[in-house]
Amino acid sequence: MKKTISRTARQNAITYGIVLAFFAVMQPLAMTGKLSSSLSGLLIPFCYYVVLAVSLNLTVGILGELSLGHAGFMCVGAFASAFFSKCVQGTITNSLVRFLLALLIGSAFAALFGILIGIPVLRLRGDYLAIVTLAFGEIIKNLVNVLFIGRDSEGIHFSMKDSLSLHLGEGGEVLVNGPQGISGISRDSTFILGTILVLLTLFIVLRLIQSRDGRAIMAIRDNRIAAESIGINITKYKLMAFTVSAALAGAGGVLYAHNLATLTATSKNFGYNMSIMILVYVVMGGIGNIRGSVIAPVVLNLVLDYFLRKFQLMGDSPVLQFLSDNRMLIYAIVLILIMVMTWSPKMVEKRNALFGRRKESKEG
Amino acid sequence: MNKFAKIASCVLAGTMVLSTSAFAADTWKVGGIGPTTGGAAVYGQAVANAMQIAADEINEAGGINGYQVEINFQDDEHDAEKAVNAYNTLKDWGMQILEGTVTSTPCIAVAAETLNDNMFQITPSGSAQECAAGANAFRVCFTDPAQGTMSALYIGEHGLAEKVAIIYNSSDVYSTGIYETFVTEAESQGFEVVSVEAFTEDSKTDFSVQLQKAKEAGADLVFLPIYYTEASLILTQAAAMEYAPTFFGVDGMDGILDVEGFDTTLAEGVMLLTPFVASAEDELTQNFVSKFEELYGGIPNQFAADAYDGLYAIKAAAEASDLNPDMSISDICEGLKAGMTSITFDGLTGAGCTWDENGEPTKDPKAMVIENGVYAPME
Amino acid sequence: MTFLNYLISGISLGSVYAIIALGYTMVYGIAKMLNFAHGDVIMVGAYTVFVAMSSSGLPALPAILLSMAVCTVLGVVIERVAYRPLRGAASPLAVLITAIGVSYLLQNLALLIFGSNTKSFSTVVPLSPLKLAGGQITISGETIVTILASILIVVGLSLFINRTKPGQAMLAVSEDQGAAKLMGINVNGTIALTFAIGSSLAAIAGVLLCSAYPSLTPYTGSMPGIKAFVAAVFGGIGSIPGAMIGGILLGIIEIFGKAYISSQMADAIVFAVLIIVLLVKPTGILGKPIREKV
Amino acid sequence: MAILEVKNLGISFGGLRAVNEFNLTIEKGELYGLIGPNGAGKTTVFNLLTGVYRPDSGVIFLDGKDITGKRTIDISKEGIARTFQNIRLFGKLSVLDNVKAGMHNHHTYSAVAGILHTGSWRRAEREMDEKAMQLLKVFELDQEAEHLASNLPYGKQRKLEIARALATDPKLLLLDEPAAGMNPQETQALMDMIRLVRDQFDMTILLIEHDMKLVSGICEELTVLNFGEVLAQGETSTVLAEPQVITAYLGE
Repeated sequence: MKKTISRTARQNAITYGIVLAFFAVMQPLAMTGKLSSSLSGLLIPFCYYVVLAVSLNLTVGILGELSLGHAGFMCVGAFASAFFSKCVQGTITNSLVRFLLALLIGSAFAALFGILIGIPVLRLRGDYLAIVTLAFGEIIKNLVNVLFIGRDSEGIHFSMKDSLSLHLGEGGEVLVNGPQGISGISRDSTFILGTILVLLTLFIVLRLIQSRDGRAIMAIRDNRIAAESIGINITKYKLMAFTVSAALAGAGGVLYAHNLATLTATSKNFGYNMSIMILVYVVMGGIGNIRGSVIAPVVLNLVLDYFLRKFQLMGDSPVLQFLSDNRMLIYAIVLILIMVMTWSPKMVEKRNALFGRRKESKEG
Repeated sequence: MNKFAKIASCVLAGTMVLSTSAFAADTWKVGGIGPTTGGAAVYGQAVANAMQIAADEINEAGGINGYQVEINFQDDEHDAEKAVNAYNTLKDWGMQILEGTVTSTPCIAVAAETLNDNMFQITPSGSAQECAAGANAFRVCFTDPAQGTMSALYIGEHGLAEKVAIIYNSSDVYSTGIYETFVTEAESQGFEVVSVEAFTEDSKTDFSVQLQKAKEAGADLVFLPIYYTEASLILTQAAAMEYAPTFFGVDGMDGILDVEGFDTTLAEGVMLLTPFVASAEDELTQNFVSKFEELYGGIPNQFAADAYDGLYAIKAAAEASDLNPDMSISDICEGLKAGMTSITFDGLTGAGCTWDENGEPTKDPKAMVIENGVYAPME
Repeated sequence: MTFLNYLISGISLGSVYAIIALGYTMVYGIAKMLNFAHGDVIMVGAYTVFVAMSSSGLPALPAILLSMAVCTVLGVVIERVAYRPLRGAASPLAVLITAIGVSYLLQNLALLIFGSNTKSFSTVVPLSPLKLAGGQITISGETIVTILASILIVVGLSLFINRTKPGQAMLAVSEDQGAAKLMGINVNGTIALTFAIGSSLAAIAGVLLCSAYPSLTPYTGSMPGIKAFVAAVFGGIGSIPGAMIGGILLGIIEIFGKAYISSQMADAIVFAVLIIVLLVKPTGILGKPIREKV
Repeated sequence: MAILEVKNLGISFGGLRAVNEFNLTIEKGELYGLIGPNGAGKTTVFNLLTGVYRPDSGVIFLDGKDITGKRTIDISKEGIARTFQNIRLFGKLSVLDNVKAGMHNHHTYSAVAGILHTGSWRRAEREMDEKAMQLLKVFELDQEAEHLASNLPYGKQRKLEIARALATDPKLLLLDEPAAGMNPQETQALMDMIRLVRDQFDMTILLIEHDMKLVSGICEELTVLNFGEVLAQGETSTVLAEPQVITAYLGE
């Protein structure tokens, strides 16, 4: 049994090590300006995509429930925290303090929504749960788009129609402006904070998995009926996993919101498209494989937003030009190819024959 | 998993190599950003194509101050994060001047970056107020508030209607912006807004409810501060329910006549305020439209015209301040800022256009009415 | 009168959702996979008809038949290349992600081939609108045809599945792929046939969608696809009459939500109703209750 | 005093009376058998006892306490553990973790303690590890402690399921056809093991079985069910000699 503990500890250390090594390479390069703009611009996105993928893996891989509304929690975290930051921009001037408070608020709101959604919804199973989470994500997005909040000397005004209905007085300011969202957010996210958030997420998720609660969650995943028979409270642990996952997604949203000057909710960034994108990271990295969820978002974003953009600059060849011009098309093909190569039973068989069957024992 | 990690490390190693790209400063490097994929692709592609046309023309005529212009257009999928990625890629390419982005939200995000870098930015069509907030940022198109106000003024002054209904896209920045200022201005005009209905990006196929409400409220004019794609559906559905008010659009309505397969008789009598008319007889427009048709097929829309003008405005400003591409990005920016506010520019989207220090253009929109399938100026 | 008009609008919109949902639910019911690319097959079907009619000048009927053929082939090819290799994969999510990849692929191929310009689709329905109550209520020809087509498809599919040998094979495959194989059923063939039929239905749905709402872009299929998926779940996914009922209900809810609550919040209303329905009836309106044997 | 006392238990599914007027008394330390032809309602009785189904009528007392109508997890806490006819393990968890999951309600610490690795976490995990390894040794599974449960051979999976049930520290252990799918040698070994469990853990066991040899070999008392009704009840040898029992079995 000592061996078990040391083995998982070693595996986890490798995961943390990958993150730290990446940070150790990138941060000095970025600080000294040796890193290309496009790559340094991707560093913070890497962080929030990893946080989102790892947190979704908790729901999909560890709890074993398909959620298509993960971006909804991200959206809640992003808007709650950005609204907070916008409000206190004048009063709290230390960006680190402001960011940490925003992080707490964003995660707390997302967790709250996780509980509110989770209680009724987690009774559903399989694809029905998936569709309800998707519906929830769309509701959040829609509501954020009709949310108008303004502030003037009389205090905070609120409307679900348009900014005119806020009836702001002289010198009033619209803080949340419907589809235009929140703009002028202080850009408090940094790669260091992002990396710390990634490590924190990994810490929480990996340790949770190895605890009594994690065992209960995975027991429910593997066999709900048996889990119940040994006295595991299904609802409680489903809700726990779902809420932690939501809170971490909210934290990812906070990082997202404070990385750009403007925050809006579109189907691209907070709709089902994003939820599906995060799911792609999870499945590609390996369902239940936390380290995979750290690596997959980085690789896929590099392909889509770095290499495919850069091809065009590498030479005048029409092939490179075509690849760059049609990056979404190429990306789609890459996605299908990777999926078929890594998941098809035939390919898995071939790979096992080639590399021996070590994969089997490494799982879990 | 190990294999994955190995591939990943190779990928990263490759990245480092790519990041060191030197560039020679014997050409102007103008970057463009806009959606060339996704639901808004039609606007981004129009801009990309028009920029290319303008650049080719400029180069043929000897470039800007004797230097050739190079264009690099990056996709932003109509998303703020992707737009910043695109911007950073362009910086690596050696971009000195940015013409972009095409849509408002990404534009606001990128504007924060260009302000930081003091990179000159001119957006062809980013119409939200904040798009040109920085001193380094200019725009070719009207702002949303300007369009809303002008439309209400025009309707009021010309007594076009007594009861007005509005159908707008509540999930779109552009549409909401125009709608709100329209309503504000309408209060001081001689007409009444009787019905305001919205639609969203996720439910923009059926407009029967919105039209039904406008009809019941007795609206004799329906204001459509939206793009032509949805407008064409609204016109079709209004015809089907035999509701025939005056439809009044803004610059986003331009392009409706060129929707392939659209029954243009449905658009008969539609009014719109637009600075660009593809069927205009002047040589500039004719030349641009015919080139666009030849190279890319289809009639260029408002966005294309704005983009074409944008590059020519850059040229005019650079020539006014006598800039060359050897200068630093920041110097180019300062020079262009000075140049932009000094020039008077004749383009596709208006003659005698000037820019103030806030980067806002001053030009007159043309009020058009569709008659016999073509635009006719209104008076 | 207004209420009736809204109801008819709801049914019109719903009938379009219904006809898309039928293909969705059939593929789900038998192959047990959420085919996220279904909406994009619809788009391909619509483009085929558009090109056939406007460029090649074909009349409507041959154009539709051509489009059905194209989509059938496309469906079978997608199944063979992207989905079949993942049958029996360690997780059913693998094929879901591939379906998303196929969806992106079809959208971007269409973007490359047809460009991003909106095409206005001219209707293929020669019927003139039905006017009732002295012209106060209008039912469009497209709605009538779409509803009739949906009913025909429901009846036809039900007959096919219950009365024919390949249909029975589908049923067997849907119950238990392993057992079906042992019974000598060609599982791969049966699923390919399912995709063929599902995709040809998608072609019809595409044509009717674009006839009723004549605006065609590479992304036309995506949102109606999601909505139809919601409709299929509403009705009880896997149930063929359920898809039809779910689709029409969804349309009515969407229109009523817009008309009587808020046009800004139409999406939120639709999805909120879906959640409530599923909480009350966790497998949809006509879905079979799942009973786990202990 | 009886560990389990069931009176007049009954349930119907859509008009069909699956179990009717079922009475049962099991004394502490007893090895009790529940037999009957397919569809007689044996597993339904288990499901009623463990709270999977709520009975329409009757009462269940465990160690003198009324547990009728309680939820499955509460019944587990009260002290009934079970195995399943079709093995239900946590396939992707290790053998050790399967057993530790069984101790879920006996060694507790908060989620925060689990994440921060506080003293209470350390203590509880160490105790769990020790106890679980002891249990695994009894079932000769200690060598496979790190294997994934789904990778075990069939016979060992059956054993693991029993070990997991015992880890909940029950007063009464329900075994649902433990010998299903086993050959005579394996069945013999299983019989020895069940006896061992009873003796070593001082356990009361109620088992469902088809295999007559196993039943007559180890059960002290029997209840025979047929069509949801008790056909016969009493000492094993007496019950098996009753003519209606023989008919029910031969008629199958």
